[in-house]
Amino acid sequence: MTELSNLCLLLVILVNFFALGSSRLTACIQAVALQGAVLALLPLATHGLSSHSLLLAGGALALKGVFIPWLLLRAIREVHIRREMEPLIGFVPTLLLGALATAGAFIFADLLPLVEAHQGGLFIPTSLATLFSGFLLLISRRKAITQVVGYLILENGIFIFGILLAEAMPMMVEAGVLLDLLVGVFVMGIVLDQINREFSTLDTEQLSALKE
Amino acid sequence: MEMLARTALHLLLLLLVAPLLQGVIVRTKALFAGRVGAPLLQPYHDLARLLRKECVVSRTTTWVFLAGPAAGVAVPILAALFMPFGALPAPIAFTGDLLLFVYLFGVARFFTVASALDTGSSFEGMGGAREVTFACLAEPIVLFCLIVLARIADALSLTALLGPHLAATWRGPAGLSLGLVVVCLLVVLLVENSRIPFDDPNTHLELTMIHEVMVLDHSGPPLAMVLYGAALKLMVLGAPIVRLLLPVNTGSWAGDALVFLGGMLLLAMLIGVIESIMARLRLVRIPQVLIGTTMLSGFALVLVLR
Amino acid sequence: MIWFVAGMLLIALSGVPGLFADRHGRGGERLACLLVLAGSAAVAGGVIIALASGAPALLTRPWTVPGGELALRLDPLAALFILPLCLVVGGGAVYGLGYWPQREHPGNGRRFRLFYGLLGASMLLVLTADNSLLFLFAWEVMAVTAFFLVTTEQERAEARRAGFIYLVTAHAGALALFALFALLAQETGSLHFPAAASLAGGSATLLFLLGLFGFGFKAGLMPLHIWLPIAHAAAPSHASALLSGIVLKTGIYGLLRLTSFFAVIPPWWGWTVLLLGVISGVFGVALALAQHDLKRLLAYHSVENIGIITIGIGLALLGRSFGLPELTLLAMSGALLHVVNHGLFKSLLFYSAGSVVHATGSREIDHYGGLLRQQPWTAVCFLAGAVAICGLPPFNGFVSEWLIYLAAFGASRGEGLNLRLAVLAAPALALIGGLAVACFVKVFGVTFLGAPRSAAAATVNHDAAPSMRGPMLALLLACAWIGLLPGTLAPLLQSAVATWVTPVKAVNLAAPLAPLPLVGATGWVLLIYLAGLGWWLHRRTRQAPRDVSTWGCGYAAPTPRMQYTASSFADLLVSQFRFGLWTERHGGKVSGIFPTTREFASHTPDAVLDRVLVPGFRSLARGCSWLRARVQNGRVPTYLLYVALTLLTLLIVTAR
Amino acid sequence: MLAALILLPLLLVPVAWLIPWYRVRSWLLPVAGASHLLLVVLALGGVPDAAPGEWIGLDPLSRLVLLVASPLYLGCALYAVDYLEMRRERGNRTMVPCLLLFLSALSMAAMSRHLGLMWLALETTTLASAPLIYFNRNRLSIEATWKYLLICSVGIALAMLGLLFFAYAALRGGVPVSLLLSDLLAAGPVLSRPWLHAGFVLLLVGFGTKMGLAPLHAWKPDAYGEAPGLVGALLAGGLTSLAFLAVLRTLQVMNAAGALGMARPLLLGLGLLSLLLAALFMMRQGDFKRMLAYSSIEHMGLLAVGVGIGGLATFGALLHMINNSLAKGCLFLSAGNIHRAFASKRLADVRGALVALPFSGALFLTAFLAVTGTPPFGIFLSEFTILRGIFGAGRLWVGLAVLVLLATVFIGMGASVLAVSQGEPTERDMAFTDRFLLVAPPLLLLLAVLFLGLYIPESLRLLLEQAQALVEGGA
Repeated sequence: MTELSNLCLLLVILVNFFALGSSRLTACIQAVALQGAVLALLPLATHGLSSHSLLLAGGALALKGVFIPWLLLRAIREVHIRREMEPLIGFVPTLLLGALATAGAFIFADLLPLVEAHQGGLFIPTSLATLFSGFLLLISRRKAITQVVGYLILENGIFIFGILLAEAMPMMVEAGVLLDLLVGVFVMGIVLDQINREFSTLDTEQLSALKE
Repeated sequence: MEMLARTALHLLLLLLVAPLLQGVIVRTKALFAGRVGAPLLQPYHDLARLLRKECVVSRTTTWVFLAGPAAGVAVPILAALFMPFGALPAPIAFTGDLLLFVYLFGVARFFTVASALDTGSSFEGMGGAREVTFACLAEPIVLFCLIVLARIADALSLTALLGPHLAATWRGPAGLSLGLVVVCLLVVLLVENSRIPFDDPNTHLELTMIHEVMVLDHSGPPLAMVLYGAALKLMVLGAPIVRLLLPVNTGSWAGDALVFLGGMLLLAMLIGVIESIMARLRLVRIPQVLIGTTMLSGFALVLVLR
Repeated sequence: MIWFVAGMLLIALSGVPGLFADRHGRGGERLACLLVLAGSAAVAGGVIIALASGAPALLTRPWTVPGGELALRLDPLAALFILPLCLVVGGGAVYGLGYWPQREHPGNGRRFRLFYGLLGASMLLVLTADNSLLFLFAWEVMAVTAFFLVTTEQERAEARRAGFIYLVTAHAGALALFALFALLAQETGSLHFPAAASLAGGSATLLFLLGLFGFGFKAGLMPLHIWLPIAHAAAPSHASALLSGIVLKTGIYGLLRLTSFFAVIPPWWGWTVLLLGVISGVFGVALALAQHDLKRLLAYHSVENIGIITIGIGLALLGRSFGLPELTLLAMSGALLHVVNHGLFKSLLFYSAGSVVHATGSREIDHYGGLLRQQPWTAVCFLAGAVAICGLPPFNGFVSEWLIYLAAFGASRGEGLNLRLAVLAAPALALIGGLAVACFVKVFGVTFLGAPRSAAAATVNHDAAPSMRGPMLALLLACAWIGLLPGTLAPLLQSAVATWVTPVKAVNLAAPLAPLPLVGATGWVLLIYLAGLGWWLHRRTRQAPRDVSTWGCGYAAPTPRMQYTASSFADLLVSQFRFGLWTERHGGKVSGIFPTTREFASHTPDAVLDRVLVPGFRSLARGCSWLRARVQNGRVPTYLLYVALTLLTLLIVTAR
Repeated sequence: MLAALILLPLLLVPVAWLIPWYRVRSWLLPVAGASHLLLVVLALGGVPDAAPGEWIGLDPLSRLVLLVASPLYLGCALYAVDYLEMRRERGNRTMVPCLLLFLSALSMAAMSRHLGLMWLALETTTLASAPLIYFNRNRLSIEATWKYLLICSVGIALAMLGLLFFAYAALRGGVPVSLLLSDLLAAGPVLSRPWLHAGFVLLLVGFGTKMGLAPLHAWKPDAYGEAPGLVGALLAGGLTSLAFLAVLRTLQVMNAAGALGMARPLLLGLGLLSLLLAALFMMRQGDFKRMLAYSSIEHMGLLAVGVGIGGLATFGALLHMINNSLAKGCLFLSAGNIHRAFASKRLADVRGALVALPFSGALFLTAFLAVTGTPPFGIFLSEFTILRGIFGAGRLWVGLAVLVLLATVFIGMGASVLAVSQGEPTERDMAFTDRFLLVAPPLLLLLAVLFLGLYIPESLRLLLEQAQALVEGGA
């Protein structure tokens, strides 16, 4: 089964790069939706068809693949923003940094000893790489929407790691992940709405009045 | 009984001889100027007349105005009790009396300047300012000299400081610093008694005066006390110099008294000579001279400390 | 001890009932004054009982805070600080009735009295605490209450600035003491004060330096004196008296307590203290000479006197490190006596200065003149205080300086040049004394003598109120008592020094202090002389014509404005110290044959505070604002970058 | 009874939502707070320490936190009544339910013996407090909310990953995976080090963000500056204590694994950094509520330093947590009053609070003195104890550095506070005056700090010692 999961994971990493590189918001969001869908495959790929992993997959698909992307798309449709104008760091540098981060993730992952079952899996490096990519997106973009996307990717990274422990800690972790994701992004959605109402834009540049 | 006799003699010497010194100084200067000059006893006549005269008091003044002359006379008389006259020991001597001696003159200065300020005259204020300034700078010199003497005598009372050991000291290694001390004390004497080159007692331009300008408003008996106080001060402050220069102990007290008197007269003449041959310093120079003298006394101290 | 504690509580609570009294009534302040008086009396009684018993009085109760213990210790050393405190605190309360009456200050009178009482009590606690925590506790309470006294008139910007700077310096010093006592606790294993001469080696040097910093701030040792002039100037006069007379001394007390703990004293401690003392003394008085704000001037004289005290302490420390008990004894008793004396005559001066300020409504000396006619009582009290602070006989200042002089001379007899050189303290003292005379002649003359220089001074119509006069006279008597009967204090001094360092028990103070009665006697004689001569002169000049004006040296129309002012009087002397004072002069250049009107102003800001610290802190603050604007730039991405960087750094640190 | 602590406020949430009467809804808060405090007092006495395997239970640490948080909450709740009365235009239909939810989550976070559960509760507190920060409904408040939400969510996500790392450490160690505290502590020695260390770092960063340690503090000045005074008080007094508790929990695990030696330097470093940053940033701070935020950062730094040193310093830090929460409560509430009265929080516009608002101004000034460690207030004791711990541990330079920074903090903070409180008052909103319920709660909190400065009950001392033993016992 490892091959399948590794395939998915590679896909995930590719999606990270796409998100880092693309300037079109819609594309970004769709990419994240794709990533969510892929993640939904993972539990099945690793733990086979158990009720528990099915539920996990379903939850992931519903939330990461469908609901939240829909929420975000709706948001950008309201404020008519298509693309991420002048990011804080250019796209190419971002990509380079992303590559560095991924490499770093792989190196770091080698320092961490694994249990036999997970030997040869790409779970740890991928989750870390995804985490870092999310961070990178958060740091390098101006638009609030993009930052939410970054947050989503970051969460995906954690979710990937959670899958490893899924059967070791039944229900606990994933409940945490899903709930956190749900509430977090849901509330952010609300706030985005408010921001939109106040500023009629989702550019966080507007959101830098509070400074020294 | 014997104690009382000594004290009486001490005070009599002081009270009677002091004005004479002024006479001697004036006479010496007159001789240098090729004049006959006033009789030696002229100061006594002046005092007597002033005491008889009426006086005028400015309306701005208060009782402080009179406190100045009073302190000016009271302090030297009191201070004299700690100061040996030549080989004659002081009536009162105890460890640390030298500080009392120094600070008593501080009291005198305080009240003299206060009474000058009491008149509210800008000139007298100016005089007071100069007086305290130069006194401040002279104070450390005195202390340095006293420390040198105390270190040599290994005692802390004036009588012991100026004891019979001085004759030997002149010949000893400490002789050099003793010489420096004499010079410094002489400078202090001239400053404290406002003589040339630091001040001119009988100039006529108020702007150049120091001590005289402070007593402009005093007249009659108060003025008499001021003059008398000045004379007493000269004698009391001159005594140590005489003792340092003539450290001889004839056995009898009469002999000692005569030696001392002779010394005082010589000192008076010396002052007269200095006043005749030297020009008056510019006011701004005076602090520099005093600081230089302080260095000198400090050097003397270093010589004996090592 | 019970009396002491009771009195302390009375003083502490003296201001509380007044809070519920009427804003304009007199009941509150009267009651507060009564309580303070009763408290001071009880405290003094308790101290005297404790002294009579011979052994130090102890009181120990558990206190459940970590390391805490309610341990009080009342020994002669503390007593020597407490007795003047009682006098000044009690006197100040009475003085306040006339100087700061509730009906004239409905806004802040009650607050003032509340903190006044608290300050007095906290100082008593500081002086008797036997446990580091309790000491720090009382110390900080003292600092804060004093702050509220300084900012009594917090609507005035000057008072606010003074209060802020005082609070900051007090807190900085206190933090140094935190470190000091924490380290001390580490040395001894408990927060209880160690016994005298029980500490050896360890971090002694660090402890000493911390103590010098922390206590030096409170004592106003140059260059840590920055808070002192402005605070004294801003506070109401009886608060200034308390600050300058007593609060500063707690710093000295702390230094003494600390040094008493150590078994061995390296010579460089003594030298450091001595040097600081000389610097404070000379520059304190020089700065004072350059001032023309009456209370600021007096404040700088506090720096000077702290310097004199510190010189004594330095000599005593040297005596200890070189094993000369007699030197130690003389120097330390001189220092301690000067602590008492300064407490007395400085309060006297502040009280009389307060009476002048109260009458003229100005602190500018150059606005005064001829006040002696309207304020004879104040003038006499000020004169006595001035003579005392100049260290002139027949008042108390001379006695303590005399002891320190003797100690300095004694140092010259010691073997080894590094001790003998200490004799140079004597000329320094002489210089300080001379400058002090100059300064106080200036103040007394310009304030009380001559002709009024301003309308305010000309229209003064009242002397100090009886309630202000009483405390002034009491202090005057105390000064005269110590000056004329100094021998009476010898035993107390001896035992106080013995509590500081044990070996001097062997030497007895009698031999070195034997001349004290003679000194007193000389004072008597001097007084009699002056009285006699003065009386005679008075009789001779009674019928002298008094309607003439001062001889103007031929100038036809002299005006009061032509009199020498404080500034011009001091100018010649101040110019000698220009290297250290940097007096600022504006205008004053006249040119041409018929010069037009010219303005001239000169003032001497504080060398340390206004020249170094304020600009330094201003630029530091500017730098901080710049940095803050960069770091806290309002962009979420940047903030998240910080998070990411932290994460990476920590991961790398741990992975390594 | 413990369940009641969580459920009672939770049940009141819908009630508060549904009932139509404004004032009654406001009064729900004190009711909840009072009953909560009552239950806490009963629980402290009655309920024994939690047995292994329980998900909800008490131990000395949680007792301490409850002891702090509950009175603080009651104070804020009382304050809220009059505050909401004055801000009727804002309405309280979101405020009150959120505050109730906050209380419930707070109790859960304090009592949960399961790291996952605790994490969940902390997340809930974040979400519940977001609308509170947004109370004023203007651009600035929405911006503050956004920053708070985003940064804290990232932090909490990292904490989640850290928990997973801990779990994996257990998996790797070959023991049944569980995030139950008791299990983790039992499994301590066998936990796999690399995972443990990495997990600790993640948790430290995560909870540190919530705690507001520099440089993870960035959301603090904005959130505290824009939130109403009582929310600021709850965040600075309650939420930070919870975050600190979370850090202590992870320390417990590290201690059980014998890895304190690795954990402490990190805490010490972050703590000193926070002190430094607070000290520098308080200099000439033109906005007194943001200044309070920096002061909170400073005190979090002190806590971290104390724990980072260990021993007596940890004891001091735990005591400091109590004092700090209470003092901060008073400070924020009185600052809120001044802010309302002058309708500004810029130093340029606010002068003479002592005259304008005699009570609030005096409280503000006194609370400043208290929070900067002036006797007779408790913070003096705790700071001095921490310092004794530092010097006792032979960390001379750390101690001196802390002292210098504290002095700098005092200068910066003092300048602002004195400028606000002293002088002739500037023109202000006369409608606002000291009301009883706006002044009494901060006063009570201040009195509590004063009490802790004069007397520490034997039971409290024991509790603190047990808590300290819990964090680093046997290590």
